Amino acid sequence: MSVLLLPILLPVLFGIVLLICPEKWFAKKDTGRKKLCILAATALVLTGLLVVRTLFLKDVGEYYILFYLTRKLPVQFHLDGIGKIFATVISVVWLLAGIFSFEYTKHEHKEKRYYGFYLILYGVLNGLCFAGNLVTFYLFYELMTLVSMPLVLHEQTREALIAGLKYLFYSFAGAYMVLFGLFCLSRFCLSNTLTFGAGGILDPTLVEGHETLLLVTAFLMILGFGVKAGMFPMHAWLTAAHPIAPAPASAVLSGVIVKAGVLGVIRVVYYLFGTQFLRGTWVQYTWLTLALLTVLMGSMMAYLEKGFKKRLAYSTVSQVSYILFGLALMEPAGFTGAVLHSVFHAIIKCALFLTAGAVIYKTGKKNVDDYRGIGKEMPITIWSFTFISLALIGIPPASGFISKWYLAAGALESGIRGFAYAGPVILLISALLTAGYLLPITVRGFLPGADFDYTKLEKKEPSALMTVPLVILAVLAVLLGMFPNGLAQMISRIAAAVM
Amino acid sequence: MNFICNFPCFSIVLCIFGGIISSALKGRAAKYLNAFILAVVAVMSACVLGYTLQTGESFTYVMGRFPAPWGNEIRAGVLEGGMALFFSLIMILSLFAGREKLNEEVDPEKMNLYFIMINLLLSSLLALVYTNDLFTAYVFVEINTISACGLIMIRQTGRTIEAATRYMIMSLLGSGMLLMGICMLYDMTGHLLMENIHANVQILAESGQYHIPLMVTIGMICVGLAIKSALFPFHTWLPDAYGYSTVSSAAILSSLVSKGYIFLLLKIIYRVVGFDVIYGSRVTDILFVFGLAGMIMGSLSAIKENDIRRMIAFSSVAQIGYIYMGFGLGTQVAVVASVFHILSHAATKSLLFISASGLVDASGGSKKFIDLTGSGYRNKIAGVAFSVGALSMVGLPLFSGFISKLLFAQAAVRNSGKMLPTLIVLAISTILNAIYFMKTVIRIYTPVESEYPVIPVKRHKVFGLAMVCFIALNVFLGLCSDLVIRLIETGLSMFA
Amino acid sequence: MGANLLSNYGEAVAMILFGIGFSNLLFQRNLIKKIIGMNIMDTAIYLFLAEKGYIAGRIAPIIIDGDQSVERYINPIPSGLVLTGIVVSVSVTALMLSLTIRLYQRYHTVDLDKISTMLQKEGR
Amino acid sequence: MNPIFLLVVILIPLLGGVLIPFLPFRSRKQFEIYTEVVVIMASALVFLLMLKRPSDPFTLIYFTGDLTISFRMDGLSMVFGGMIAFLWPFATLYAYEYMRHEHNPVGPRHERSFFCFYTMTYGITLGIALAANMLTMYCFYEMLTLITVPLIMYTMSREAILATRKYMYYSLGGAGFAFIGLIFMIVYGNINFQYGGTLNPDLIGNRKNLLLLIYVMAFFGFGVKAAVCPLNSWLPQAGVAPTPVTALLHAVAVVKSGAFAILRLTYFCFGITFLRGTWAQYLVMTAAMITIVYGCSRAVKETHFKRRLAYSTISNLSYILFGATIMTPLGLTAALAHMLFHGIMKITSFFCAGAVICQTGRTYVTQLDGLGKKMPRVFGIFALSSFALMGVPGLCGFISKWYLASAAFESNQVLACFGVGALLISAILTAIYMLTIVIRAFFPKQGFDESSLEGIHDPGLYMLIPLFVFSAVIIYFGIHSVSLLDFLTKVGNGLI
Repeated sequence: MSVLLLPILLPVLFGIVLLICPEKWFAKKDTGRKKLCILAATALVLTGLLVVRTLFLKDVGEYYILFYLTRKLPVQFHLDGIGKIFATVISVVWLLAGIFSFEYTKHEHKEKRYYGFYLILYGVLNGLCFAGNLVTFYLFYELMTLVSMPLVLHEQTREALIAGLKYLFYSFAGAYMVLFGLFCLSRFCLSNTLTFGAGGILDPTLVEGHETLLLVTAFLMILGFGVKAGMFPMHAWLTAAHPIAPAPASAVLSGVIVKAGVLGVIRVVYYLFGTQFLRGTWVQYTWLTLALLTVLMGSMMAYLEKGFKKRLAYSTVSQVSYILFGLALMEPAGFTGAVLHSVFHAIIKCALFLTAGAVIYKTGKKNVDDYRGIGKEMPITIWSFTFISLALIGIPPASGFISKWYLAAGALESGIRGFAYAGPVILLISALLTAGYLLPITVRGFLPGADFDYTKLEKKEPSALMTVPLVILAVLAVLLGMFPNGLAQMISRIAAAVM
Repeated sequence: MNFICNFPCFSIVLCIFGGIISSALKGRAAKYLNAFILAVVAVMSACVLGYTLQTGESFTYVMGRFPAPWGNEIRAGVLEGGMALFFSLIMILSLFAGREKLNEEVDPEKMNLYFIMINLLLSSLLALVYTNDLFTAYVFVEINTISACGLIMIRQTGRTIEAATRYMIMSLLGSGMLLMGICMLYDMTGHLLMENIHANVQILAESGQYHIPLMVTIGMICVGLAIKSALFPFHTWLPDAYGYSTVSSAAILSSLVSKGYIFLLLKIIYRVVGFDVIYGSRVTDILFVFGLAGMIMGSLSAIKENDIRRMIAFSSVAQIGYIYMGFGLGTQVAVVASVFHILSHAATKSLLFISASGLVDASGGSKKFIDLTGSGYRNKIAGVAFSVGALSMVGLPLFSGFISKLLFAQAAVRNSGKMLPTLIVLAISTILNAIYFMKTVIRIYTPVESEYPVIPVKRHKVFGLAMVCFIALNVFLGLCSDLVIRLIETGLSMFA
Repeated sequence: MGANLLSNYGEAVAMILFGIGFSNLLFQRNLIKKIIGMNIMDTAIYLFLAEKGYIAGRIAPIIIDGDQSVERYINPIPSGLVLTGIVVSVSVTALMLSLTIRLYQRYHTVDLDKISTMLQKEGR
Repeated sequence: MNPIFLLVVILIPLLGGVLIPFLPFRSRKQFEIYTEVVVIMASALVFLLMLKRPSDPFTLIYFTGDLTISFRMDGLSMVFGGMIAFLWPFATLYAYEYMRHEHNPVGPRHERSFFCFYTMTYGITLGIALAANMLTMYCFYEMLTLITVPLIMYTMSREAILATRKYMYYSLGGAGFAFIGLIFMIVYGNINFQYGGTLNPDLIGNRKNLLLLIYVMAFFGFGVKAAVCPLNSWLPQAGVAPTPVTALLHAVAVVKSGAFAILRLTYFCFGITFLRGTWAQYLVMTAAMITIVYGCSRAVKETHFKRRLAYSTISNLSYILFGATIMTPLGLTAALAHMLFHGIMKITSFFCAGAVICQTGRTYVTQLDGLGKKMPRVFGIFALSSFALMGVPGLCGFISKWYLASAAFESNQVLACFGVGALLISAILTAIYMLTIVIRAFFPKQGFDESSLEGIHDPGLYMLIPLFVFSAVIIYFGIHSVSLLDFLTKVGNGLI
């Protein structure tokens, strides 16, 4: 029990402490900040260790029931492969982004609040990974929305507030679609505690005669979680909310929070409804269509977008829909690809945003066109950026390649008329677009062109607190691509279990 | 022949002589004489009530030595006794409450005239209640009219005289029709005593001859009495008559005079024409429709009214509509409801008029709403009394109004044909009542910023006492309705 | 029907008179005319009663040389009613007239509607 | 316990309240202590009664026939009465501090009279809760309307008076239609509440549609107090009343008694077996759903703090009605659950609004920027209550939503599933209109000057204690509602 509860409660506790303890503790010019950072860092590291510890436990069969909401609704936790994977990725990203932000938030206001919510959010996300049934998942999902909101509107400028509200209302709209499913499913499941069970827990006898209702429900739930995952048509909040947040925050938002949506979809499709109920229904086709649409649209928008962070946000939209596409295929390979991609994308996108953060932090330039010769100014940053972009585009041997390979394979295996071929093609196109909107930055960064005067360049390399996380992430992005087997096998085992 | 059997006759005669004597007396003396007479009458009626209750059957009293079918008879049952008692009580209370006010409004040397009128009015009411002879009824109807006219015009202002004139004209129309009807009945049956007419009418109804004349007669009588008791389309005289006469007059007129006619109509329905015959004819549907119309129109014009007394007057148009609606429903239950409403309305309406006058005095004699603002604080007892009356009118539980509403509605539901219209109109008129009465209540309890020039309310004790009695009566009718209703039922059973 | 009418022409006339009087009392705006209408109405009723009470070929119900046989006299009750009615109507007429006089003294007209409008102007 | 206590528990606050203006209090303290003691005594007695329930009813008055004023304590009464009894002492405590700041037009005694009526309302509401038959409930229902009138127009401002009038007309009018229902129950069944309905099948015959029509009438009649569309415009307007009134009466006592009456009407008079699957059910259910969405959308548009909450009350009340109109035992359970939980949540948020008003005098949402820093406790609790209203799991709002939805799905009616949709739409709207406030309070726009908020701080203990207690309750029932819900399920199945 404690194994699962500690990683949830510990950061939440730290965060609350941070929030309620009076300002003046950290008022002093630099020692105050130091105290704050140290506190946050310890929390992050401790929790990280706790999470990593769960990796070495074998999947626990039984469910830890915390308490009962109603007689039928326990709040319960359990540990399974998916949970482990996501938890680990989250911890890594969180730790690194945290370290990055120690430097970054120097010129931010209300740091105490920032770190407080940052930590609480971390705990909530762990809860999301370890949730044992839909209700628990939903509980943490709502909490996540509420807690991440302060990070979005941290700047408290007008557009920040608006973006925050937009984020909030989109997410709640999605959440309530999920809630509808929650209400509805509780009637049609084997054990109406809505406990996740690999391969679905629908009770065929009860389902008899209510297929339409259930399909509608399934669609609503997918759409609902799709909101967080920025799936078309509910993606508008993402491109508004992610760029506006402080860079580290947007890094975790874009890298991890969206994955919460993905996790939700996985839980719903593979652990509640079960693929055999959904496969071949209009739900699957609509879902595939939406996913592909989003992939294409996202990357195109990113290609057209000039603002750096905004471009990254659009790329998130498209990339996450790769994952959704993979999940929608309902094929082992597709599943594997999807999960792999969500891992890689988490790392990659986090790194990209951190880069953006670093650049903005140092130069203050937000627009891509101003990045000529920036590579000369901050070489380490831009080099890591380059590697990461390669990974995202999917140039072998970097990580993106692996996941996309699986995805394409899955699409071909699935043999769904139309999508089997349309899928890979679209993936390819969007990969090219990805290259189109990422590489120019590097190219212009290092090769500003003949008419560029190198005289007014000066070293702007940020401090180790910023570069180290970047480099680590870059290395990870590449290494995971070179040695993906362990992870891939683990995931395919899960895939076999759920299908 | 028990001695009590003489009481009805005694009370009538007593009142008449009281009237005659007080013509020779000074104002105060007349007042005391009148009070005494009222008290005696009340006691007598109480005795009659008790006696009939005890024996369990009604008795007839032959005037002179001529037996039926020639003689003139008086008949008393539970209902008659009860009515007589109730009327005299209301009259005592109204006069008691309005006494001081009277001294202001009526000049002293005319005071005794006022009490002549009162006595005659009472006598005629008693006669209407007790008599068993149609033509006597007619005569006393006229006496009633005349004395009521006197009560209206006692203040001698232009308004009152005009009102009196209008009143006279309308009621003369009514009594003309009534007289015609009586004569035709006499023509068809050859009798004037109620039982005999009843018997013959039954025969006629069974044999089916003289059908049309019979219907015409019934119609004439009903409409005539309806006019005299201000049923909706014939109510034009009412607001002025009630609105401008002295407070006691208004209270008495609104609560008693019209009720006397209604009671006569009741007797005619039951004891002359016969329940089945009258409801066999569709005449009562006219009453029903007019009643419903009255319930709505009366309230509407009350809402438009800007003068508290006239507003209350209009509301009694609506209430009379209720009563006729009950008659029109044409079931035993409905009639019981109507009779009960006669009582409750009498109690409530006089309460309202008198308390309103109290409020008006506390507001410098102006009857406009705008001036009444906050008068509830200046004359507390009147404010409370008015609120009670208003709530009872709106039909709030624990007050008499609620019970009659309840009875009406139950009766309506039992009569499937007229159910929905009745219920809808009941609900609507409840809302309308609420609108204008509650508006007034809020108004009188709204504090005024500019401190009002409060007139010292001198007649507080008497007034307050009367008010308390009225409230008590109202609540009694509201709570112990079961008793009252059983009385009414037994009385009606004695009728048939 | 026609025969009926002829045989009961008295009642017919009474009814017509009643109608006339009634409508006068109702529709005349002049108070005096109203009063006249009222009297016509009452008279019609007396006529009706008398007609009812009269039996052809008999004498008024006043006992002459001790002959008390019913066949000789007409029905006395309607006559009694008529007398009573006359009394009532006289008193009512008197009252109405007095009211009219008072109104005339105040407003110098006997038109009821005019009087009402004046009162409206007075606003009391 | 002896049934007489059922009467006693109603009389304690009634008499205690009536005495307040007459007792000679030397200091405000004494007066506060006195009132609090009265209220707490009553509440304690209620809880005692709930523990040791008198099995047989207590009859106070016999009206005509079998109509009685009588009290009984069954499951439903326990739920409603228990809620009232729990909330009232805290609300009174809160009112002490609030009323100090409230503008008082008349004088110190005016405040006394406020508490007098406030306490009496408690008794009346208990009367509604403990009523054993429809007549009793109707009586207390009407009284509730009147007794709350002085509370609403406490400030005596023009708009207050207008609001009061509107409230009164709406309620009395609604009662007029409910009255029709009452009559029909008298005639076609009996009025004593009994789970499963008391209609007499052989009386119904071919009148089924008529009775359904009457049910709809009565539903909307009572629905006026429960603010069902389209009869709800009085509720936001009545927000001019002092916050203790708006919070306790217009979020809990009054409006809930409307909902309570509808529950009684549906489950205990007409009976779900008679109503289920008829057009009447679909009609009322649709009305409830429309109201749910309507209220929320109006709340989003509204910028006046209390009025916004009032609109949200409107929609939440219709959650209860929706549960009621599902017409299954589970539906009743859900309705009761939401009745309790919404009571707590809404009174909490209203109290927060009141605290803001009396600390800062700000009444519009747009004026709340940055107050979260100055009044952290109040706004923290407000945030909590808004999360609860949105239905975040782990807070009590979620539980009742869950039950409503599962009841809807159990009932196998398509319309009910759409109802769930309506619930969720209103949930998102709730998120919008509540969280905008929270965000404003905690995250003011950049460059917002704190200096304008100098000297603003959290209110005193009188206000904070209730807030803390309520928020504790919200959380407690959010995470541990099993035992309570078991009880409610028993009630819903008519086992208690």
